[in-house]
Amino acid sequence: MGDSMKHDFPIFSRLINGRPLVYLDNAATTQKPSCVIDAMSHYYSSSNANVHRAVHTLAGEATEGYERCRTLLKQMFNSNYAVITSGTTEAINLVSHAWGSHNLKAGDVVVLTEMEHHSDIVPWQMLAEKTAIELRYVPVENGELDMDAFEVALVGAKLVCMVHTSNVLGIRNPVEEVISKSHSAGARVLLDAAQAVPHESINFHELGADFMAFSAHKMCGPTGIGALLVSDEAFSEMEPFMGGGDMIETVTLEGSTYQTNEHRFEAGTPRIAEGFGWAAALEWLSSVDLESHHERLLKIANRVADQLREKGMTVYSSLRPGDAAVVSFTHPTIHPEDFARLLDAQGIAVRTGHHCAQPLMQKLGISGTIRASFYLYNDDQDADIFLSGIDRVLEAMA
Amino acid sequence: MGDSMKHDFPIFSRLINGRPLVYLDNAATTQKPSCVIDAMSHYYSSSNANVHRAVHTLAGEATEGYERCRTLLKQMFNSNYAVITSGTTEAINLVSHAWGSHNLKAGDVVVLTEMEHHSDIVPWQMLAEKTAIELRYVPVENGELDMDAFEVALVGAKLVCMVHTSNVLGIRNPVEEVISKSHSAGARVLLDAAQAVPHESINFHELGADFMAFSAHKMCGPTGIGALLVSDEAFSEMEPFMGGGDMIETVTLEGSTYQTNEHRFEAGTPRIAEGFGWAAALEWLSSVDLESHHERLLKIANRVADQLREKGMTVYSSLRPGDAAVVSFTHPTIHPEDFARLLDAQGIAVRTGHHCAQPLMQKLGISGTIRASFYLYNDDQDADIFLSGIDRVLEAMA
Amino acid sequence: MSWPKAVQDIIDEFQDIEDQFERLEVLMDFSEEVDELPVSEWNENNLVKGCQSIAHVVVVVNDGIVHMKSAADAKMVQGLQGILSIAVNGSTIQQVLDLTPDFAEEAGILNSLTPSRSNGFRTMFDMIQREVREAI
Amino acid sequence: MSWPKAVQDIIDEFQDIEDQFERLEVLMDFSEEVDELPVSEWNENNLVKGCQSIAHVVVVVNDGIVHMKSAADAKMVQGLQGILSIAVNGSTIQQVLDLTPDFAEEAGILNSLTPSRSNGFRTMFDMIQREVREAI
Ligand SMILES: Cc1ncc(COP(=O)(O)O)c(C=O)c1O
Ligand SMILES: Cc1ncc(COP(=O)(O)O)c(C=O)c1O
Repeated sequence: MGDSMKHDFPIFSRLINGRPLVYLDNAATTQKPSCVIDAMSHYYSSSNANVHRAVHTLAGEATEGYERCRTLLKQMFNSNYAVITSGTTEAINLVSHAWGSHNLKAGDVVVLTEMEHHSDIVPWQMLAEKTAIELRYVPVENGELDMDAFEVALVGAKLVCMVHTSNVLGIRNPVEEVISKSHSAGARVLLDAAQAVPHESINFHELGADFMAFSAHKMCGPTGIGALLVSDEAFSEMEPFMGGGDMIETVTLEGSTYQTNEHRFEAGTPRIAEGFGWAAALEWLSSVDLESHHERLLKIANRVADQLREKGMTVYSSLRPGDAAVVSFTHPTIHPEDFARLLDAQGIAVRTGHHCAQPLMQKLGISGTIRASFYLYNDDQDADIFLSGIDRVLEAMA
Repeated sequence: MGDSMKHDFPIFSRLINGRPLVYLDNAATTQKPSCVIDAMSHYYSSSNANVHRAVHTLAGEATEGYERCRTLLKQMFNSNYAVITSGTTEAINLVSHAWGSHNLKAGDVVVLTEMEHHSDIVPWQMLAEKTAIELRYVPVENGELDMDAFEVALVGAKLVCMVHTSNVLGIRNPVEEVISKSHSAGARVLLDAAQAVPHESINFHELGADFMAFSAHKMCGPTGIGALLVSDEAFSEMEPFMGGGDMIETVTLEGSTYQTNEHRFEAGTPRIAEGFGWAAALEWLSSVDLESHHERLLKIANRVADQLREKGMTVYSSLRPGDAAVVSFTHPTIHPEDFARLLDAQGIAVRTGHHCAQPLMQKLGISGTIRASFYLYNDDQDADIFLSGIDRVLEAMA
Repeated sequence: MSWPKAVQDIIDEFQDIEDQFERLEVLMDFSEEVDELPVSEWNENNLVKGCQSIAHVVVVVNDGIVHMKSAADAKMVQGLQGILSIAVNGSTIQQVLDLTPDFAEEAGILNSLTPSRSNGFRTMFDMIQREVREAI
Repeated sequence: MSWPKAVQDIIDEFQDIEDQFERLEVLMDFSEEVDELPVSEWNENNLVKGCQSIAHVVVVVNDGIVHMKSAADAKMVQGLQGILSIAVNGSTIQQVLDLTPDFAEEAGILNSLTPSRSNGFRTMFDMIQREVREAI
């Protein structure tokens, strides 16, 4: 299954240190199918122009292709609003400025968790410095959110920001419960769905979150583009963030008025080629049965985790149904970077470090992990190569 | 000269309404040579990975290629700092947040001009709303900055923001004089160089500006990426803008510390493929004699402007030495959009409208212009086709 | 869908044109069909909203027969108004309500326009139907 | 540039290796050459800054002869320290000052490391030369 899919991804014809690439760094970024690469080349080779207010043919094609990306996002995720950003990080910063600055005041509470990615911590710390909001972190116990503590933290909160699926542990948080409790408590909910969207189909409107941020590059799309989905109510509470071309209605020396749709939050020439590429990725993903791949990959990840434990590793991922196929582990004595480098020498790409989640690392009492993360094109053979790669490392270091 | 160069740009094999493309919308965005398109495809096909903290081969290659773009920027423009942004607009917003918010207080004066692009107006209007700074606009008289008025406006100013070369008129402002007078008056200077950098070689350090913003897509590079060059002194006065991955040093629940180099201002996964593409564009541009092309294009633009005047058009560009080859004009009775659409029917791409400079339009007393802007690959034949295209429009509308 | 003859004639006329420039010329020729709304009657109510050009449309129903007056600053928008005039002038209320803006699509007129203008066409069409409906 | 024999031997040893895994194994083997700096002597002064691993380096000059002690939490960094130990231990001050870190480049060691580690190598090299210079 995975193997035939690899033919769609030109990078898998690449040799790394003489070996076929086994790419297990998918939580950092995914590989791109030919259709995505070609969509961008084709745009640059035949329709390149600046968008909007288009009076010539190329500009019309560019506008249509770019806006098609937005239309696909709205359709696939069932959202009335899809603001296009440069990625998850900018999307969360957009919320903190466009919504947070205008709806939160000194003393207001924002609930975060200990397993947030830095991109969902630092913007709130910055806002807290400016406006003296209070940040409360829901603790992680045994690799899971402490939901009792969440309910305590929720009291009086205006906003809950939570990673839907952890990039370190692969754990999927009980977002449905979080959203309904938060809404009952009168708090809006922002989901960091950077790792979720690649792995499960999400109906944003049904799920009921107010904001959902994700990046194209983690779902077979290009770098430099991502989105923020926004509920109708939350959208009406947002004020412009960055100013410039394309987001205005009128500009005079005395002041300006702004667009009322998503363009209000998209200043400057947009990510046009990236929009073409992402549209192609979204269509490609629609043709894939995410759910069955997800089950397959989770099975592989569980097998890998079991074997790693047998080989003496500590595995931090619990890999329960719904979790993403992310295996984070450490070896009692081998330095993660040595480990990863010896895997790389065998053509196997994994990541090491804090994975932009230092607070979680502090909670786990470690400085970092080795992380093997699986995606659609990975298969059992990749897992086998990875496991024998591990054996070779263990032998070499014995 | 221009014609042979067109072979490097695949889009010129495209037919528009059955005619070879004559692309004169370069001030909006330029076309891309094959080497740029290929650099990005090649990245996605063989080195795609997330950057920084790289422990595997692909991540190493991705990091090196992306950072090479920064190195090239620093070398080509002679700057110690090159912050990578999504474009000119984000670069200017970065200054308004990272420098403006921390160095300007109520009553402080920022000098702008009536010929600024919206991207260099709206961020300052937004900051003025938040912190009650005073904005002063230097008037435009006869298509030129009123330098006497500039000196008056400068009194007590903390920051001067000016378009280096106008996207509507092509006029190059006397930036050297502006910088030296501003510095004498104790004001920092931000140059919007979106239109300047494509047309002339700039030595940022020698020029002496504090900030300089520009976009890759206007200089044969990809969409979604741009830069802010910063002087050493100004850099030391900037505080982080957006928060997230890659810009931090340490994150704890209590607070975070930030990187000290440009990464401090680059939150989240950067524009990796775009960095590869822009690096290729910068190298390609280095192989071109900008100055002699510039003279050639200005000559063409002057010939076009003269002919347009003869044909009854009002031309707003003065096209003096140093100006960019941008010809903005109107016809006494034909609606600009009708005009442009009839040119498009002949394969000729121009832009109409306010060109994101509504205050300048108000000053000129018009709602918009038709703009033909020339770039490296344009040649005399393009001008001839454009001029006979104009004749055909005039006949049809007679 | 089968169209009223006047509309079908317009479709036929455009469908034969290969060259885009000619198509735009023919479109502009239709501006002659406009019964011009004098500037003195332009107001916020009859302004076509969201159109980048200035355009005004007024519909009068007399004895159940529809008649439209209009004006625009751009010749191509006047052409669109001329086409609409042919399509609705002299028709009954029901005939106008039975129309859809798809005929312009079928004729290939909208493709040759900018998005803001093809939106403008739809907006004018909707204005006409709304006013006719109100006249019932 | 011609290198001292001990350094040339290292270059030769690495240059023959085709396989990246083997190269890393050989690098780690050099960790045995390290004269270990006991944890009790680790301090801010002898910490290698900017290295993502924990690494410490101390240089002692006795009768004009250089000797280095070091420690690191990662085996490959220990290997780099072992190589540096071979390059400097028993050398004169002048011999150490004449060295450049390019020999590691020439051996192809740095290419096989992550950027932060090859930076770490250069940092350690610079620390050694600085301390030796101070000992003059
Ligand atoms: C003078 C000037 N400033 C700023 C901009 C904005 O650049 P971007 O849209 O790439 O952010 C442009 C281009 O549209 C421009 O011409
Ligand atoms: C859970 C999570 N949140 C946020 C991010 C940040 O995404 P980006 O770097 O694309 O902005 C990532 C990826 O690094 C992530 O895994």
